[in-house]
Amino acid sequence: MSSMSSMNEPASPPRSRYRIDEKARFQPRDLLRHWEALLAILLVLVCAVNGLLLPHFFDPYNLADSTFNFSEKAMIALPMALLIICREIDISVSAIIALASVAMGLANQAGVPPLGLLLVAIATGTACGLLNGALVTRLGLPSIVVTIGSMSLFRGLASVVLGDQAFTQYPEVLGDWGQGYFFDVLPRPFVVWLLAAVVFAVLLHVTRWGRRLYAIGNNPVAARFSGVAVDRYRLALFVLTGAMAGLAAFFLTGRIGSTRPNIAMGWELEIITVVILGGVSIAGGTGSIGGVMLSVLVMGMLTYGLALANIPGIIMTIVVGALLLATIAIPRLLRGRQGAGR
Amino acid sequence: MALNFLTSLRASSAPGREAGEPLWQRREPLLALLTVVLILLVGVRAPVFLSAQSMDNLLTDSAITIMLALAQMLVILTRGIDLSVASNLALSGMMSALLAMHFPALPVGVFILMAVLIGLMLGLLNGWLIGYLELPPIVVTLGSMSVYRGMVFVLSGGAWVSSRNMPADFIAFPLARLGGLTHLVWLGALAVVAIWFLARHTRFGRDLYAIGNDPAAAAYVGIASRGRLLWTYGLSGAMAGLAGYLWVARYAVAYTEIAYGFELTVIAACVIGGVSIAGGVGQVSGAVLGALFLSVINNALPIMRISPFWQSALTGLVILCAVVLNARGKQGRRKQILPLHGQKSVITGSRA
Amino acid sequence: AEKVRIAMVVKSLGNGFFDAAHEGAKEAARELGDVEVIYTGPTTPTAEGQIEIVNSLISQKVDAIVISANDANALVPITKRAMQRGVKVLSFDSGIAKGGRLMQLNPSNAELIGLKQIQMAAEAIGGAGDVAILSATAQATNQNIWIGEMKKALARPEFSRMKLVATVYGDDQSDKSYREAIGLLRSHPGLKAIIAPTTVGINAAGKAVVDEKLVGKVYVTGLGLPSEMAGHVKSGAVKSFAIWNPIDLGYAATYAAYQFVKGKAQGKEGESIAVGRMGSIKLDAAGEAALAPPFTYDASNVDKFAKIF
Amino acid sequence: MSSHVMSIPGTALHPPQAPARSAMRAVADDSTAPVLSLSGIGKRFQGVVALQDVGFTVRPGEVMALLGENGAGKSTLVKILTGIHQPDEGSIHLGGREVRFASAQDAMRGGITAVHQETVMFEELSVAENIWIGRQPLCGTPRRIDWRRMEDEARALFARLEVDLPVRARVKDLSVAQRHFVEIARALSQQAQVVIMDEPTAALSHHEIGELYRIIGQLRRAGTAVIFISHKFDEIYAVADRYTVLRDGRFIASGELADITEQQLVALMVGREVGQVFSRAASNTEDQTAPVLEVKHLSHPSEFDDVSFAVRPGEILGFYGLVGAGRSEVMHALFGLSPEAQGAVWIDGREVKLCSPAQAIAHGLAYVPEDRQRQGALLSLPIFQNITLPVLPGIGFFLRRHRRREIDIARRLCEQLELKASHFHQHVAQLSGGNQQKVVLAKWLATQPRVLILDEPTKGIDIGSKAAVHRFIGELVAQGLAVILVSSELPEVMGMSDRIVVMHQGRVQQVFSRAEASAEALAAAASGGLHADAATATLAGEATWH
Ligand SMILES: Nc1ncnc2c1ncn2[C@@H]1O[C@H](COP(=O)(O)OP(=O)(O)OP(=O)(O)O)[C@@H](O)[C@H]1O
Ligand SMILES: Nc1ncnc2c1ncn2[C@@H]1O[C@H](COP(=O)(O)OP(=O)(O)OP(=O)(O)O)[C@@H](O)[C@H]1O
Ligand SMILES: [Mg+2]
Ligand SMILES: [Mg+2]
Repeated sequence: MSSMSSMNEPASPPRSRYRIDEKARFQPRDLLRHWEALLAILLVLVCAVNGLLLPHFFDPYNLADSTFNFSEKAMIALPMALLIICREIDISVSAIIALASVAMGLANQAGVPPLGLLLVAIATGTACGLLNGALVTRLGLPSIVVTIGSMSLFRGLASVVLGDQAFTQYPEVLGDWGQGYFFDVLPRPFVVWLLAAVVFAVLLHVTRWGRRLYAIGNNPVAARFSGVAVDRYRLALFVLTGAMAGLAAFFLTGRIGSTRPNIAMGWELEIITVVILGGVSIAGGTGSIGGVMLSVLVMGMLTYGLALANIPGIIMTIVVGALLLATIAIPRLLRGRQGAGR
Repeated sequence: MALNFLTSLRASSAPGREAGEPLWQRREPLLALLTVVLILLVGVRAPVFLSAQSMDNLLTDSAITIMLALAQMLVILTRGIDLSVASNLALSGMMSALLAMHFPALPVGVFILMAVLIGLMLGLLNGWLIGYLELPPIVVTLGSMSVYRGMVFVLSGGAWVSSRNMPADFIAFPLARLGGLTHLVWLGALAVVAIWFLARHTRFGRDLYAIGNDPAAAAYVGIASRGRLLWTYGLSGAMAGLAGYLWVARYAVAYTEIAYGFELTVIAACVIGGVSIAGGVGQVSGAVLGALFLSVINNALPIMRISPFWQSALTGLVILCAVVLNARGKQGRRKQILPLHGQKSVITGSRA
Repeated sequence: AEKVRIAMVVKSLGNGFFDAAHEGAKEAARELGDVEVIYTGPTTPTAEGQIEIVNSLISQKVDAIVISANDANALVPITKRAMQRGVKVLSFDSGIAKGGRLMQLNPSNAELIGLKQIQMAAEAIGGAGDVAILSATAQATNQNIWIGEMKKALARPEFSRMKLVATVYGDDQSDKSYREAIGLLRSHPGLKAIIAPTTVGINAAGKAVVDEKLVGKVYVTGLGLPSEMAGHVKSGAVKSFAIWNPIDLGYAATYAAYQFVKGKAQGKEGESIAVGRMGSIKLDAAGEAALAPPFTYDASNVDKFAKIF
Repeated sequence: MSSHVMSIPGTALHPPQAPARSAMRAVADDSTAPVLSLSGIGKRFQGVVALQDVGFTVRPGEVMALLGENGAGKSTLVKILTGIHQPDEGSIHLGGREVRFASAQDAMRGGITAVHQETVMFEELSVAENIWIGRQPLCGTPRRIDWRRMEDEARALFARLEVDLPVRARVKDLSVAQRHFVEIARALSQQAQVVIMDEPTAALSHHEIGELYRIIGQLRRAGTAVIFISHKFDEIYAVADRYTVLRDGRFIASGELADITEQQLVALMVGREVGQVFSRAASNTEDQTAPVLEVKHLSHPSEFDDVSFAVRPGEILGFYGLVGAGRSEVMHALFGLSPEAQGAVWIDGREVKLCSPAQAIAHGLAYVPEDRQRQGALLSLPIFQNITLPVLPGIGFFLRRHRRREIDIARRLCEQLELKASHFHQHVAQLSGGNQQKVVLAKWLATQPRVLILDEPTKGIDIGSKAAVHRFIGELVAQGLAVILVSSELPEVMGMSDRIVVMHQGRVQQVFSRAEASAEALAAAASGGLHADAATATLAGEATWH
């Protein structure tokens, strides 16, 4: 065998032969690589074009009013972003809204006060999320499969309770929350969403919980080997998503003042679309709350502008679908195909 | 000389192509059994469900779901998903209906061919984005789903094409009978055989399994994944196109919202049939049974006089149960290091 | 002068009935001269979609909204706000609950519609036998009202030999409606008629009856547009069906909205509002007015009307 | 047939005897025209230069060893030769003609095939299909796959390799070593002119490597050129004729192995002199020291049975066995990763429950897993985030405020391990295989464990770094750390361990002290027999208990 070490052992830890910088050297064009930057530009563009073409667009009251159209969806987009970052997905969110709203209606009939209704909605959402999460984590089922099933189940339960009836007669206060303002200018659901977004952003980008979410999305096995309680995080995210859907149900029910089993039909795909446009990769591990917020605003302003121009909703779906395809395809086309391979 | 590292190998040379677990532990026979039991249970409550006419109708009704589930299976095998099938169906169905409305004299074959071609084009667009631009399938098809659905509206101007506007033979074809069975059933059977052959006996099909198992490894062994993906989505599109014609003709009406949300039914059929969303695992028999299973439920619920308000909840419950059962079957199959109880260790030893 | 802008919000775009109503609205606008009609509606028939649209109409500061609601209650909060901002809100066809609109223009009297459908069914089956209802979604407001009226009508002595055996929902999807229709035919062998107060439903039921070779044994009737039903009348599955004139409905609703904008109508009980060529309509205690009884179509006249709507 | 193959695995000391080499060298004398020649090959990845002006030639029937440190560019070169990457510059000549490979298929058709560093396997497909995937034999009209012929040919291949594998088994049921042979069979099935093997021995145990040598011998006799990449010099000298050294993506030297010593080779690779591996003196802890970790009667329903052992502070406990002996499974159970496992774990004389990795970490355990890609690295996270992942609780809740500390932790460890990277925000995926392994190692050292479990820690690490890793482990042990070293490399286990546990089929076969351990004894125990020399016949951990 070969001889022993011919190097003299240094007393202090050896300096490496390689220097490792803390960060890549900053280059201004890196800024443009950020999805958020592109979204911000898009937002400005959308607003500018709308403002130029539509006389009523920049009316502050109108802008404030327009937020009611997307605030509830935006609330769910936040936890959905976390789920997708973790390589999971929840298709049942809109069905959870329906079930939570039905629970509110039942509670309302039983004379529960408004604050109680909020708690009932959130509790129902949490329970639904718990079921999803338990099926996904305990049985190791793919979340898309589980939530396709539970979507049917939740909405079905709502329809079992309600049949062809509707819950109405909600207290006045709910309406204030659903479509009222703070200080007569700030739409309440929007403000609540902003606050929630700040909390989520801190959670995801600043805390160690958030770091672990990225780790799980990146490589769940390695994360588990590194001491991250992967399943507990997954479960928590499903529960959180359910709870946020419950919260959204509270605002939506307040806004429309009634409950029917087909409430919020088809929202799940809009929410997922917004999250993906926000730069959250469906493959997990990347994305930011800032991106999701910007994408919510882009979509909100875009659809609002189209609605002001009285363009039929179905054309809007073409625009949104094409936007989704364009935003993911164009960067890839510009970069060329040289990034292919492994 | 044999190596003695074979000790951990348990699965060996079972008869049949897919060596492995015995028949009764496999998913497909279990699902077949479950479907039969379900049919019998429904029959107990509503004997009319077991009548020949009703069975015939069940088969006819499941044909479209089966065809789409098969194509979707191929897509899911590659770790993909095609959410745009229902929109594609609506668009190609509407276009063939519009064609039939404006040129009623053309033979039916032309309309069918047009529907298939239109579906193929739409599918190839997905395939190009997914295969050549390497974009995530769920995002691409989510986008194209909206675009295609919107196009139906734009092309038709939002108007219906109703039975009055369609030539008689256009409407008659799907339910016309050949040897006692409807054309729909024959087409479904043809699709089963064709996709079975494709998936089992062609390089194309086997490549899809390989891509789904490990896309990077597929590139390493020289599988042209891009082309394969392009044509897989193309096939899914063409199938949706065919289904589009059949749908429009069968129900004798075309409007913007036909088959709204049907993609989830198709995917659920695959999932119930044991096609793994993670790719690389799935059998034609599974997809067919999954689709049949859903069709049985959908057809049985109205006949059983169950309150319409319970239908969605029951469907959801059944899907969840099927999925949970599937998962339980999968657990417990891990590698085994210890010699199994009562079996002598299998050290093959070295040959001198 | 500034044009009066009246927005017509329908349940969903791509519905032949509302397209015809739009024609009526345009006719009214031409007649009035200084009216601009904005025709709009959501992609799918949901209340949330309509709420978004009303929201944007408020932003555009339109003068009046005439709306056919997907949900009688869900739209109340937003239309209330619209009225606070000075927009006149009227509902037509499918109404908004009182308080959410100034008036509701019923195409016809709900009671009449219910009765009419039962009468058509009775006529087709000779006055005796099992009937079933195939509706749209369980949430559709006016369908539910009509179903209620049909049940009341069936309680009348002259229909005592008819029995309602089931009410099912096809969700306005052709495949589900078809399957439900087949289910009805299977599980109720004695079924004589299917009443479908929705176009998709009556279409699917007609097709199911033809496919099951039950033409002449089971009759389909209900509400539908001539252009969409002509084929089924020809096949014999549908003997007669009814619908009011959507053009007149759109015309009257637009005309009434104009009167509200010009201050010539307030929406008080008993008030009479002039609606051009349709004469005048009278509001009842609930702020509702009805146009005319539904018109019946059968083999003799369907082809003529199929060209119109 | 091939009677020269050693008949009892593991009886020979490493390196296993290669089949008579001199006889074969005649095939590849200098006069033969090269089958493959490269010139001026360059490749860049987003600004990182992976290869620059690389050129060398390979002749038919010769085995060329491609050497270089981690990240030198070996695997990149392989990927260029097999059409997975396209070179930015330079040319490849195959059999005298210039070729350009647009895809892996092109390269295969051209006659180049490779066993890649990453396993290329389709778990759900059968063994036969894994070999023939994309090239299945066809028959009949319509053209369809000829399953029978495919399976027959696969059987024939395995017969030629003298390996016994059921061709219908699904690959997911195979062990790591078996998978490697499937890959080798795939490479051979293509009748290639050039076969490249990128660290093919990394997952093979001692005597399986012998099998591999025999296969390389067969290829050589058939006039196939083999490019052999390995970090183990014993293997290189046993199997290769010539060498080519890369350093930092550049061509450094090429020549006959017979003309160069190991020391000189290392110097070429590293650009300086390095220390040798396996240089640890036995620990000086007396047997009286209380063990820090005791494992008693650890069992698992299907993986292992009644495993007991103990480690003292300052001691290295080696685990040897054939691949698939269940060592990794034991470590998984110990680390709280398999809930089905039963048994008792004592730390510092107190029984503890280890139900999750987090608990294990909290009790001072650390586990460096063997499968870097799946279990170790988080490939698209930055380096520093990989390293601090298990120690986040110690850093703080709001991480943004503690970025400095995170970087400091990462920097300290990376410098000690000589990580080659450009900055800490770089994604781990951009590092070479060996450097990825270092990041994983750093991650676990960051937890400052008291018991460090290393599962094949130097798999794929180059010689210089291996020395660094071993020296580093030695230092840690000297400071009182207890180490469990699972390794399939006999020299590594023997050189580093104070005691060695040998496992066989999920059971502890025998425990050796450093003095007792000989290569023969270990190998014999690993394949299920008790060696006469270790006649104390201490069974299953009994000896471990004082
Ligand atoms: N896809 C890639 N993107 C960016 N850089 C890459 C990529 N692949 C390789 N590199 C870089 O190219 C260089 C050479 O890597 P390569 O994998 O060829 O090394 P190697 O010699 O095989 O090392 P090892 O012995 O550790 O396997 C490394 O610096 C690596 O960081
Ligand atoms: N049949 C198999 N299916 C899937 N993975 C396997 C299989 N056999 C082995 N492996 C993988 O190989 C690893 C090693 O196998 P195992 O734990 O059985 O043996 P070991 O004694 O740890 O072997 P070694 O450490 O030498 O690789 C396992 O952790 C597992 O990831
Ligand atoms: Mg390498
Ligand atoms: Mg191991």
